[in-house]
Amino acid sequence: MPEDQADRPELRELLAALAGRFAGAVLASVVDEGELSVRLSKDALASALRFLKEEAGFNALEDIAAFDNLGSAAEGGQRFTVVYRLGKFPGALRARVAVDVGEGESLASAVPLYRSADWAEREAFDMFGVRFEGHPDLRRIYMPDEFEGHPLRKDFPLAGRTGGA
Amino acid sequence: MELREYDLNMGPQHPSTHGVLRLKLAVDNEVVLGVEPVLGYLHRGMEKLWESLTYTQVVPLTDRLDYIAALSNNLGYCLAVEKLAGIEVPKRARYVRVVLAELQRLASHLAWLGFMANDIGAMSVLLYAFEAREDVLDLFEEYCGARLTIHGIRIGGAVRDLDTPLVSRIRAVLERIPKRLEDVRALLDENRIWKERTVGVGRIAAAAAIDYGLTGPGLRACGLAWDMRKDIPYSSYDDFAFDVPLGTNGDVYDRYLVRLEEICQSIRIVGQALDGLPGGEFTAKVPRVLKIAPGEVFHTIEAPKGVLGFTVRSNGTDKPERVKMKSPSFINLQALDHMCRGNLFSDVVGILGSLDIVLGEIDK
Amino acid sequence: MTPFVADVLIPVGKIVAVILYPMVMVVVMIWLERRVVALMQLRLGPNRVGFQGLAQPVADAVKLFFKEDIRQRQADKLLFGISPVLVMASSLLAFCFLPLGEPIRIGTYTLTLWIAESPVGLLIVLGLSSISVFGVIFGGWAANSKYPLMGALRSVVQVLSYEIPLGLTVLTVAFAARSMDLVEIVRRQEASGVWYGFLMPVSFVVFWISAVAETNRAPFDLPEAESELVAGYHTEYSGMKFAYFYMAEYAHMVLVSSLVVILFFGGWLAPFPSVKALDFLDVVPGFVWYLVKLMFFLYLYVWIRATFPRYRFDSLIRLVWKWLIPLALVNLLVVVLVRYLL
Amino acid sequence: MKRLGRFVKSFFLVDMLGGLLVTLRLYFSRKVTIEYPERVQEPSERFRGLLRLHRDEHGEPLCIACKACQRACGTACFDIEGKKEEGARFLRPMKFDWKLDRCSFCGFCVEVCPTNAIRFSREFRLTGVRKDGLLFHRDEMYITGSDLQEHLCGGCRRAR
Repeated sequence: MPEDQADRPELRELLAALAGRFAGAVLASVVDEGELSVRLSKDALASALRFLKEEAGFNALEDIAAFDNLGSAAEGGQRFTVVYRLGKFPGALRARVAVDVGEGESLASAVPLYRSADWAEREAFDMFGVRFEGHPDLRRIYMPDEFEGHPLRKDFPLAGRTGGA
Repeated sequence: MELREYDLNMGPQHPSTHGVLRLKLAVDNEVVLGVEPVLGYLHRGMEKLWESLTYTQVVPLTDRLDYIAALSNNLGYCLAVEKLAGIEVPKRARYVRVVLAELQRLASHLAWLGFMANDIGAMSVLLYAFEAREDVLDLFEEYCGARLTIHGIRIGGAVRDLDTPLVSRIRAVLERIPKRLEDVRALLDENRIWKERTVGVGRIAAAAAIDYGLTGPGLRACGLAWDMRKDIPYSSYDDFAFDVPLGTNGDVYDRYLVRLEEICQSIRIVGQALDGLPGGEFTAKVPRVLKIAPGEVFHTIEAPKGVLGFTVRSNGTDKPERVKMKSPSFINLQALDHMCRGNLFSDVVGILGSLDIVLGEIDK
Repeated sequence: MTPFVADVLIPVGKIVAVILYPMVMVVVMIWLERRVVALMQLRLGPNRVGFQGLAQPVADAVKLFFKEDIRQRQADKLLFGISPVLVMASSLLAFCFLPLGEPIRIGTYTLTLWIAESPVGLLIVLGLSSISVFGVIFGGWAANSKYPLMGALRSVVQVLSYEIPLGLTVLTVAFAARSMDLVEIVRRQEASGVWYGFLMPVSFVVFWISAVAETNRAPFDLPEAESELVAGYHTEYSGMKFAYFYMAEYAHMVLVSSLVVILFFGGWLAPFPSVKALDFLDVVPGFVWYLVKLMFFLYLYVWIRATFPRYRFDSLIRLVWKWLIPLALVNLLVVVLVRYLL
Repeated sequence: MKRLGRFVKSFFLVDMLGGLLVTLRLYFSRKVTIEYPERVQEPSERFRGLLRLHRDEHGEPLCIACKACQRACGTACFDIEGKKEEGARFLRPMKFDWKLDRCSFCGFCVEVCPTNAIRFSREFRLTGVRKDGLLFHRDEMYITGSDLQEHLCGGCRRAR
C-alpha cells in the first residue's frame, strides 16, 4: 500500500508515545493503511482516550462497537471486546482502541471526553450488558426499560424468548 | 400559583417526526428547555438478524436501514465486505456504483427538501421536490426494478450494466432537476418568512459539532470540510472533480443551502462518471458461497445523511460473526438537544427537519 | 303586496337566504381551497365526487355529521359544547349586516339586499368577528389537553394583537366615508368615483394582512399548525362539533373578504365608476360584481396559503407590534390630515 | 445605498410577490396526476413485481424442484417438496409453497434458478384481505391477472 507510507511515520511516533506512556497496558498494536490499532487493558482506557484526544488530536469518536466473543477465538480471553473508533479531523487518520471486558465488569465511560459516546455506550449496554462507570444516564436505548436480557449476546435466541413467528 | 415548566410529548405518532420517533420536550411556555428523544419504536434487531444470514443475504436487509437512500447502505456494506474479503472491484463497476450512489443522494436530498419545507409550512415545495424525485426513482425502476428498496449494488459490483438507453435517460433527468430546483429556490431562498424560521435557528458551533460526532451536511454547515468522498476516497471518487459546499454559522438555513448545493454537485459527479464510463466488467467474479477468513474491518462512506460506517467481523464461515453499523442519523440526533435549547417549540420541528434523520437507520 | 307578504314572508325569506348564503359560500370555499391548492401543486385535486369534485365538501359534511362525537371525560362539558356554537354563531350573525347589492324595487316595495342596516354596521361586524375568539379560547381550554391549550393561547394573542391594526385601518375608511354604515360607505365610494382601495392603498394592505392573521390563515396559521400542534385548538373535537369549527373558519374568511370588498373595493359597484366609457358595465347587476370581487379575494387567501411557509410565533407578534401598528397609525394620521386640508 | 435598496424591496414585499408568481405559473402548468383506475402507468419491463412460475412451450413446468431458491432465500419464503416419477428425467415439485408476506423481493431466487422457472412478473397489485391469500401453493404460482386478484382477496364484497 504505497500511498500509506506518508502517514505511517506519524502514526508510528504516536504508537511509540502511547507505548511509552502506558507501558504495561498496551497488549498489541499494529499500524496499517492510515489506522493505528491498539489493544489496551481495561484500566488504562480512560487515560489513553484522554491522551489520544488531548495530545494526539483525535477529536471525534466515530463509533463504539461491542463484540461478544462467546465461542469464537477470543483474543483477550474475556467475554466482550469493546472497540472505540476515533477520528482525527481535519485529515483522515483513524485510531482503533480495543478493550476486553468480562461479563460483570464495567468500563470507564468516555462521555466526559466525547459527547457522541453517550448513546453509543447506552446501545452497547442495552445490547450486551457492558456497564460504563460515569455515564450520566445509563439506560436501555432500544429495548423497553422492563426488558430482561441483552439481545445481541450470542446466547440470546435469534427468534427471541417468546418463540417468534 | 407557582409557574413550572411542563413536559410535552411529541410523537411517536406525530406528523413531523419522520417516522416513529418520540420526543420528550421540557417546555417553559413555548421555550424549549430540553429535548429527550425516545428510540426503539422501529427496532427490528437487524444486527442480530445479520449474524444468522450469509454475507450476500444481508445486502437486501441493508435496504431497509435508511429506506430513503437504500443504495448508499448497500454500497457501504458491500465496500466493507469487499475490503475484508480482499475482492477487487473492476473500474467500470466502481463508476456504475458512483452513478447509483450520487443519484441516490439526489433522491434523498429531494425527499429531505420536501419533508423539511412541509414541516415549516411551505407545503407546495413538498410536491415540487417529490415530483422531481419521481424522475430519479423511475431511473432506479428502469435500472433494476425497484424504487425504494433497490438492492441494486451487490458484493463485487452492481446488479446490471448501464446500457446506452438508460444512460441517455439519466442525462435527460439530470437536465430537468435543476429547473424544478429553481422554482423551489425562488419560493424559499429569499422569502422573509423562511429566513425568519431558519436563520440563526438550531445553531451549533463547529467544536460542539465535532464533539457530538455530527457528520454530513450538518457538520459542513458549520464550515468544516469533512467529506469521506474527499478525505478517505472509496469506489474511485478521487477520479471526479467536485467541490464540497460549506456553510458558515451552522444553523438550519446553512444546512438548507448546503444540501441544495450538494444536489448540484451530485449532478456534476454523475455527469462526469457517465462521460468517463470505462469498458470492462460491471461486477467482479464472486463465489456463490463466500467464505471470508477471520478478520475485522471498519469502512465508512459519505451517505446522504452523514458518515455511514460498517464494522464487519468474520470468522471464516460464510456468515458474518458481527456486523455493527455506525448510523449517521443516530449520532446526528444526539445533537438535537443541544441545538433546540433556547429555541421555541415550533423550531424543534424545523431543526429536526434540517437534521434529515430516518428512523429505520436510527433504530436498526 | 299584502302586509303579510311584506312583513312576514319576505323577512323570513331573507333570513333563510342569509343563513344559506354563508353555507353555500363555505361549501364553495372548501372546494375552491382544495382544488386551487392542488392545481398549484401540479396535481388535480378532488375531481371524483360529483361534477369536478363539487360534491366533495358535501360528502365531508355528511361524513362529519354521522361521525361519533367524542368528548373526553376530563373535558369541561359546558365549555366544550358552547365553543363551536359561539364560533359559528358570531360569524353567521355578522352576515346580516353585509349589503350585497343595490335595493331592488318590486312595484311599491323596495327589497333591500341586506337584513339590517345600522349607522354603526361596521362596528357591529368587527365586534361579532372578535367574539369567535371566545369560542376558540373556551374550546382550547375545555379540551383540557396540552396541544389544544397551546393552540388556544397562541390564537388569543394573535387575534387580539391583530385587531388593533384592523381597527385603525377601518377607522381610516370611516373617516374617508364619514360614516360607519356599510351601505353609506359604498354609496360614498360611488359618489366620489374612486374606491378607497386605490385612494388609501396602505390601509388596504395593512387591513388585508391583519385580516389574514385574524382568521388564523396562511402564513399566520400558528394556532392550528399541523406540523407542530397536530391540529391546534380543535384537536380534541370530532364529528359535528369539529364540522362547526371547520365551517366557522371558512365563514369567517368569507365574512372578512366581503368586508374588504365593501370597504375598499366598492361593494356592488361596477369597476372604474368614474370612467364614463365603461358605463355599459352597469347593466350587470351589482350582486354579480360583489361576488366576482369576493371570489378574487377568496382565491387570494388560498393562493397565499399554497405559497408561503408559516410564521413563528414571536416573529408574528413582532411583525404586528413593530410594523403593522405604527404603519396603521401613520396612515391614519395622513388620512385625517388629508381629509381636513382638502 | 444597498441597505436602502434592501429596505425598499422588503417594504414592497418583493420577495413575497416573487413567490406568488412562481405558484401562479405552476397553477397553469401541466399536472402530473395519473388517474389510477382509468389509466395505469405500466411499470418498467424489469420491474420486480409478484414472483411467478413458468412453463415451457409444451406446457411442462420448468421447475425441477432443486430447492436452489429455497436455500438462497434470506427470509425463508419457500417450502418445496420434489418427487421423481419413473421414466422422467427431472424431479417435479409436488409441493411448492411460497409466502408472499415474507418475501422482500430481493431477487436472489430468480438469479439462482437454473431453469429460469421463477421470474418477476410486472404485477404490482399485491393487496389481499385473506391471510391464506398471501400463501401460494404450487398451482397458484402460475395464475395471473384477474384470477390472481380473486385469489388474493377472493370473496371481497366490492364488485370487480
